[in-house]
Amino acid sequence: SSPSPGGTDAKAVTVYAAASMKTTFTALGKSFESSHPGVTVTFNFAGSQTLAEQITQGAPADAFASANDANMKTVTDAGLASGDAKLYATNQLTIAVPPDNPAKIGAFADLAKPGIKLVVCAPAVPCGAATVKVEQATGVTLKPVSEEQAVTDVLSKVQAREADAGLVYKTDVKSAGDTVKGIDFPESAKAINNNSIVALTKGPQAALGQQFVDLVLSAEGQKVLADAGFGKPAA
Amino acid sequence: MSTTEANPAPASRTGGRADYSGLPRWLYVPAAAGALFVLLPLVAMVLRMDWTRFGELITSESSVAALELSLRTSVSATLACLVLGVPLALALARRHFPGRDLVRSIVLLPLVLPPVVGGIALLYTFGRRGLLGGTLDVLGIPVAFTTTAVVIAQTFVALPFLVVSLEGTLRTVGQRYELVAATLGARPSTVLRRVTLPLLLPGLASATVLSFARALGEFGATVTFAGSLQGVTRTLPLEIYLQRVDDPDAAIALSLVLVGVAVVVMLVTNRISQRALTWA
Amino acid sequence: MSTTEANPAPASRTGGRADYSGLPRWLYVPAAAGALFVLLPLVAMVLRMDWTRFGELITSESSVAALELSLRTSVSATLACLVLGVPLALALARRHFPGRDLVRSIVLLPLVLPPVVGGIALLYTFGRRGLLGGTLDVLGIPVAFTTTAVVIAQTFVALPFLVVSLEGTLRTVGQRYELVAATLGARPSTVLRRVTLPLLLPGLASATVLSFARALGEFGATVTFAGSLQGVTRTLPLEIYLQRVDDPDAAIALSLVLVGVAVVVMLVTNRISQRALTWA
Amino acid sequence: MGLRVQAALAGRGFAVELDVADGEQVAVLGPNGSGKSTLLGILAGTLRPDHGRATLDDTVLFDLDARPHRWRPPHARGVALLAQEALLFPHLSVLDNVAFGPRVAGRSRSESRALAERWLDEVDAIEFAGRRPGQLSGGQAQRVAIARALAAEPRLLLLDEPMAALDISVAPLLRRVLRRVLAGRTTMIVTHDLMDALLLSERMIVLEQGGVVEAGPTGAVLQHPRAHFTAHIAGLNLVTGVLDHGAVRDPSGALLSGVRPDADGLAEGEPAAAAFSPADVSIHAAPPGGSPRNVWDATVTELEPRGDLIRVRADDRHGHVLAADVTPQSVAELDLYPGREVTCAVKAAAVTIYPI
Amino acid sequence: MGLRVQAALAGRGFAVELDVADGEQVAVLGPNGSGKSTLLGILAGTLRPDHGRATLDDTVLFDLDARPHRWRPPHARGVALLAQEALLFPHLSVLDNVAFGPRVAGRSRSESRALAERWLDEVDAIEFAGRRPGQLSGGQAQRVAIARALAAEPRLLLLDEPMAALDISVAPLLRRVLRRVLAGRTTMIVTHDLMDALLLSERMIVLEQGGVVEAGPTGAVLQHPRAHFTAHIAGLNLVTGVLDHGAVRDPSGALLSGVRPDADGLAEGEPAAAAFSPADVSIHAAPPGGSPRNVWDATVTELEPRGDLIRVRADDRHGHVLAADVTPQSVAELDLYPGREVTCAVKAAAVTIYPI
Ligand SMILES: Nc1ncnc2c1ncn2[C@@H]1O[C@H](COP(=O)(O)OP(=O)(O)OP(=O)(O)O)[C@@H](O)[C@H]1O
Ligand SMILES: Nc1ncnc2c1ncn2[C@@H]1O[C@H](COP(=O)(O)OP(=O)(O)OP(=O)(O)O)[C@@H](O)[C@H]1O
Ligand SMILES: [Mg+2]
Ligand SMILES: [Mg+2]
Repeated sequence: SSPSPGGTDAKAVTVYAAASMKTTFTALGKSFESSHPGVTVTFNFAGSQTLAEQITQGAPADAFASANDANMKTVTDAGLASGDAKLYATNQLTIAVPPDNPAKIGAFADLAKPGIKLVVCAPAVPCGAATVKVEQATGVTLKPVSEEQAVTDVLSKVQAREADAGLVYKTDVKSAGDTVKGIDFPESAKAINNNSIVALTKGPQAALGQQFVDLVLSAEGQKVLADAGFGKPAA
Repeated sequence: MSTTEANPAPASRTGGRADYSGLPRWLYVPAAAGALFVLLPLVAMVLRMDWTRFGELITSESSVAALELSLRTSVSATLACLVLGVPLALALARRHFPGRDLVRSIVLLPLVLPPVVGGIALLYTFGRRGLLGGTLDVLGIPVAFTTTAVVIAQTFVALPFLVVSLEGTLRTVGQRYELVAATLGARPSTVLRRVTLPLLLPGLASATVLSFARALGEFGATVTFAGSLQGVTRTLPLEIYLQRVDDPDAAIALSLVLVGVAVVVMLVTNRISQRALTWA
Repeated sequence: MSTTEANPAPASRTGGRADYSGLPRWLYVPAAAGALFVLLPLVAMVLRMDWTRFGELITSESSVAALELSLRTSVSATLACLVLGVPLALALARRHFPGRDLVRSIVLLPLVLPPVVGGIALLYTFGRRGLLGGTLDVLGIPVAFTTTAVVIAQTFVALPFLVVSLEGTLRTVGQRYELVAATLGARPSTVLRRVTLPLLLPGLASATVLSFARALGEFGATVTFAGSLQGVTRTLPLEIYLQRVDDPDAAIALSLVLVGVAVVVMLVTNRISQRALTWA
Repeated sequence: MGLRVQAALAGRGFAVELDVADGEQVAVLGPNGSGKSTLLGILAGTLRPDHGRATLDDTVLFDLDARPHRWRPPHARGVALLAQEALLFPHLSVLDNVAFGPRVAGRSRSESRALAERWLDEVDAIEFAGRRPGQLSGGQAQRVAIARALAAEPRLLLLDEPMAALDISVAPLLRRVLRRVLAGRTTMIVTHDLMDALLLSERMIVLEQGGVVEAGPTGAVLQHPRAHFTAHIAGLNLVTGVLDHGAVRDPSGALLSGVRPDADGLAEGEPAAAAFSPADVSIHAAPPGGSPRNVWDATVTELEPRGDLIRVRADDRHGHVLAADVTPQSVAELDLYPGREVTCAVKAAAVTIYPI
Repeated sequence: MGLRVQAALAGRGFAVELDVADGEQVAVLGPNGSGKSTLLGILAGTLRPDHGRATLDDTVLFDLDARPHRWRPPHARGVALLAQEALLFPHLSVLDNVAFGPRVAGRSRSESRALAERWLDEVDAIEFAGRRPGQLSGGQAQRVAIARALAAEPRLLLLDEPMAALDISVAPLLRRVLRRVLAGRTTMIVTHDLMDALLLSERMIVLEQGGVVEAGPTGAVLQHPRAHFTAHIAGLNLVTGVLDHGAVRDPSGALLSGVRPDADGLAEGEPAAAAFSPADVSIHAAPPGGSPRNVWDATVTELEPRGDLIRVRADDRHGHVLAADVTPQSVAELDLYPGREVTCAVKAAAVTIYPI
């Protein structure tokens, strides 16, 4: 079996990216392939935590896009990154409700109303950490019925109408199409989530990895991200 | 004058076979490789563990809550498996009905279904908008996000284990003793209670352990169907998954606890079922 | 003059028992409940499916790649399970060695270990920094994050299924035919090939299906240990997990494909093992 | 009262009608596959005939000719079936095995155990009360199984070859026990063994190919068998044909002289049977001189041990197979082996002729 | 040449030493648990004795007295073991079962099948060649198992009660087959049956409690048994004691008159045995007048069928158990039942006295 995933003679670049980047990075990957003939881009989409763990265990990745700072720090601290990580997108929490909004949620404070089935992320995972920050900033104490392991678990519970509301990222709502409705709330600005990316030194195609990072940071990349609902990182 | 009687005690007719194993020697190479293949990852985990923190890690509030919840739900799920699975195995082993093979295949499906998909399917069934959700809601039995949901998810994935191994045992035991009991005047329920179930005991013990183990380790269906809230739905595997983010050591410590519980349960059952086997 | 011979054909000695099932009628209630409990979620999934899009969904490039990868890896893992598990089951069933109960318990552990933890343990073992990682690296065999890793993860979780069900069958079959073959001059390897394995066939078939099914459905250990790269490590369950949020329909469609593959394999094997059983 | 059955099961070519009086022991004999176990299965309720009707005392066991059908399940029939294997419940002690019947009939635990002890005592097995069935020898287990069946107080006891699986050395003991405990109990005993029929039954039924071919008091049936199977069981050679000048002429034309101990009204040309014991047949290397009136040339086909004697089977030219019992010494002296040509003889005084 | 064994297995109280000449058939008899199967297991290599040595022709099967031990595994011994159950491989056709031995010995498929056909023909089973073992009756399967064992061309063939599981009706056929195919083959046959010993073996060995108690030409051993077990098998009553005025006086003081057909040099006071057949014992309700010299009062303990006769066992006051064979008619006439007091008699002319 070939050590470089994706093909035998053609060059392949492997990007480890947070699951939330699935749509945008897949699109950027297509574009990268057309501008680099003979190169294929392979993505490993998973939770940032899993990815960081895999990279520090020696996974053959050329670039790493993390959905939070902590996991990026794990990788850079391990001396696996070429240079500093670059912020390339931010993300903000929003309230996801079923399209007909059965619990009539209008604002963040409504989430604390009794009888509302609210699901959030567990504090241990990035979206959960952001949720805690918002709670602290607003002084609203949420009583979730579940603290999910991943933001996708929150979203899928709202999609299944099992929960009346969930706290997820804006981009999640956007990519979920019309299966859920997003209700933005101003307090979400208190907990901006930073997405950073870096090329890795130990990867088999480190140079191509850097080029992919560049693509993400380029105007084209930023447009795709903005279209998906990501925010621009503060300079 | 006397004629010697042949000894009436029916001795073993073919003698011992203690001195013949019949296995070619090269066979032990893959056998040992197989055992090592499973053992090494466990050893690796033990080696990675920071034992000085072990006690502290496994006694944290969230860990204890998760362990306690896991034991409680796994026992309940195992009971549910027994209540549903023993009759199912009996029907599959003892009745010939059309479509029996299909029913058996369907009962085995949770084995192949990725647990997350199983969780989705359970949501579609017992969730608020699910097939039965309306009915359950009207009856005032909320399922999603409750401990009940955890038990349902665990039962769903563990049931096939019980049914499969029990059906095999039932076919081996056969029906002769049940017939005898009936002609002695025992009605079917009595036969079940006083003959079938006692005779099934050794097989039942190991089948129960298999399903308990599977319930104890269940993750995907639980997280999808039941959610994850400390003390309510966050079982040990879910806690391990979460801890892994902050504190990999804690995750490993808890995994070792899980492994320990499982090993103890298996060894005890082994003992029990071997004792019971002496009268088989 | 003639004296009638008693008919020498050894007829069945106790006659048929077709007309006695011995199951109390109330038993069918929990049995049906058990079957429904497993069946309903599958029905719910089928009902939720948007069948107009089914063909399109399961033929998308990523779906096809995932299905193809899943079949390839599951078959490889099943072969690995056979190579390691059959000798292991033979050794456990036929040799008495100290610590046999412990070995058996350890081999069963992947059943109870949440797959994600299993994945971590595998990383600790076969990862580049793992117990064997260095050795493997020097040998130029990268394991983690390759298709090999998927096979390893699947083998790890599927092996216990094979060993457990095979050991039971071996004990049932017994050793008598092997002894006969030996006195007819067959050396141990020949006995294994020409007597033990053929006699084991029905049990082997169902044990193989169990482990194939488990490998096919494997998710947690794969995602942790092997990653999720399209065409390389992203098996069908991983693809389903990824699709689940963006396109729930696609996830369900793929799950149904998985279920379909499993049902077909099980029905076919049932047929095979029942045919083989006619000579048991 | 007693048992009255009439049942047919087409799938096994079985159609039988018979009665058993209250308290009577009936032996059921017949070749393999003749339907003996089928009959017992139908009575016990483990097998369902196509049609027919059976009553035990005033209870209807089944009535498939009635509309709607009546079918009493096995546990409600009061019929206990004891098969060749003892099948003691392995998870219960011997005492609890025997107490099983009384317990499921609703008696208290202590009452059931007292009853069980009484029955164990009855079959000389009280000393095993505390053992597990696995710790008993075959004969002991079979005695306990009898006690268990009797403790259930069946109104009809069915024994299917209760002695077949036993070592020859324990059979006599079990036979003694059965003789004692069966007295006065309605019982059907399937057996291949003349001895069981003689010692344990008052009447005897012979089945062949799913039907009753002979029935009557055991002694009478054995003395004057009508069917070849019965003659075989009784250890007799049998020739059936018609009376011809005081001898029996069989379809091949062979003539057998004999005596008619009963001064019966048998007339020339009427159906008659001639029976004689293999012990009365002598074998000679050359035709014997002297008294024997019945002499055949035949070829030895088989030698088979019968107790301490050897049963020689010889085939004459007319397709008759003749059985003769000789000592091992004679076998050696005459150098008997399959294929040897010999002359067989039986005195007319040893042949009994009777009407059939 | 031939087989020479000397082996001990303390765990089973087994210690035996014996020889079998090349091409000789030896019958091994003995009560249950006397070590017959143990002996065969040790020879086949499925059981390992504590010490001892065995050679077959010029091959050492094992030598546990040598340093280092020598132990030839079962498959390399050229010893085939045929047990009570046929144990045909269920996944192979009858033909392939028989071809198994030649195949594993390295012969080609076609050669093996040709051999198998020859052997199937030899045992009259060629017509079953294409069947599966499950489609055979017990007797047919046992014949195929014999063909399979012989096709492996064993230098030593061990048969462990080859007829025990068979219907009485097929045993003679199988015995005929065995007699034919065993001729000239080194064979040990474990049996409980006098008939097998008589017809199939030249020599006979009797084991009791793990040791050889009797060995010699079959006829001689049966005529003048030394052990009670042998007498029992031979169907004889045996009294052992010392010669006292031409009669045998046993330890209880009872005196038995008889004849000494061999003009042996047996002197007064020397160990002697008196043997007589149960057929020569007559039973009377009252002491008979006339010739019989040996008369005992005894109590009937058991009735047991022996072929068409009934063996009556009776216990005299000195703890002797006497066997007598009588007809069912006599049983009825004398009203024999366990517990009945009777008088037994045997003519001195029927009692043989010989030295032991
Ligand atoms: N389960 C069955 N299905 C169909 N036919 C059967 C079945 N069992 C027995 N038979 C047939 O029914 C007939 C009667 O069988 P049954 O067992 O009653 O004979 P039996 O007299 O008890 O014989 P045996 O002396 O061998 O015990 C036989 O022809 C037999 O082949
Ligand atoms: N597996 C065993 N372990 C220990 N002792 C055994 C075993 N099998 C048999 N024995 C004992 O060894 C002795 C000899 O047994 P063996 O089976 O050789 O007797 P046998 O002469 O073949 O008897 P049978 O006529 O019942 O077949 C007996 O005392 C028996 O109890
Ligand atoms: Mg029968
Ligand atoms: Mg034996």
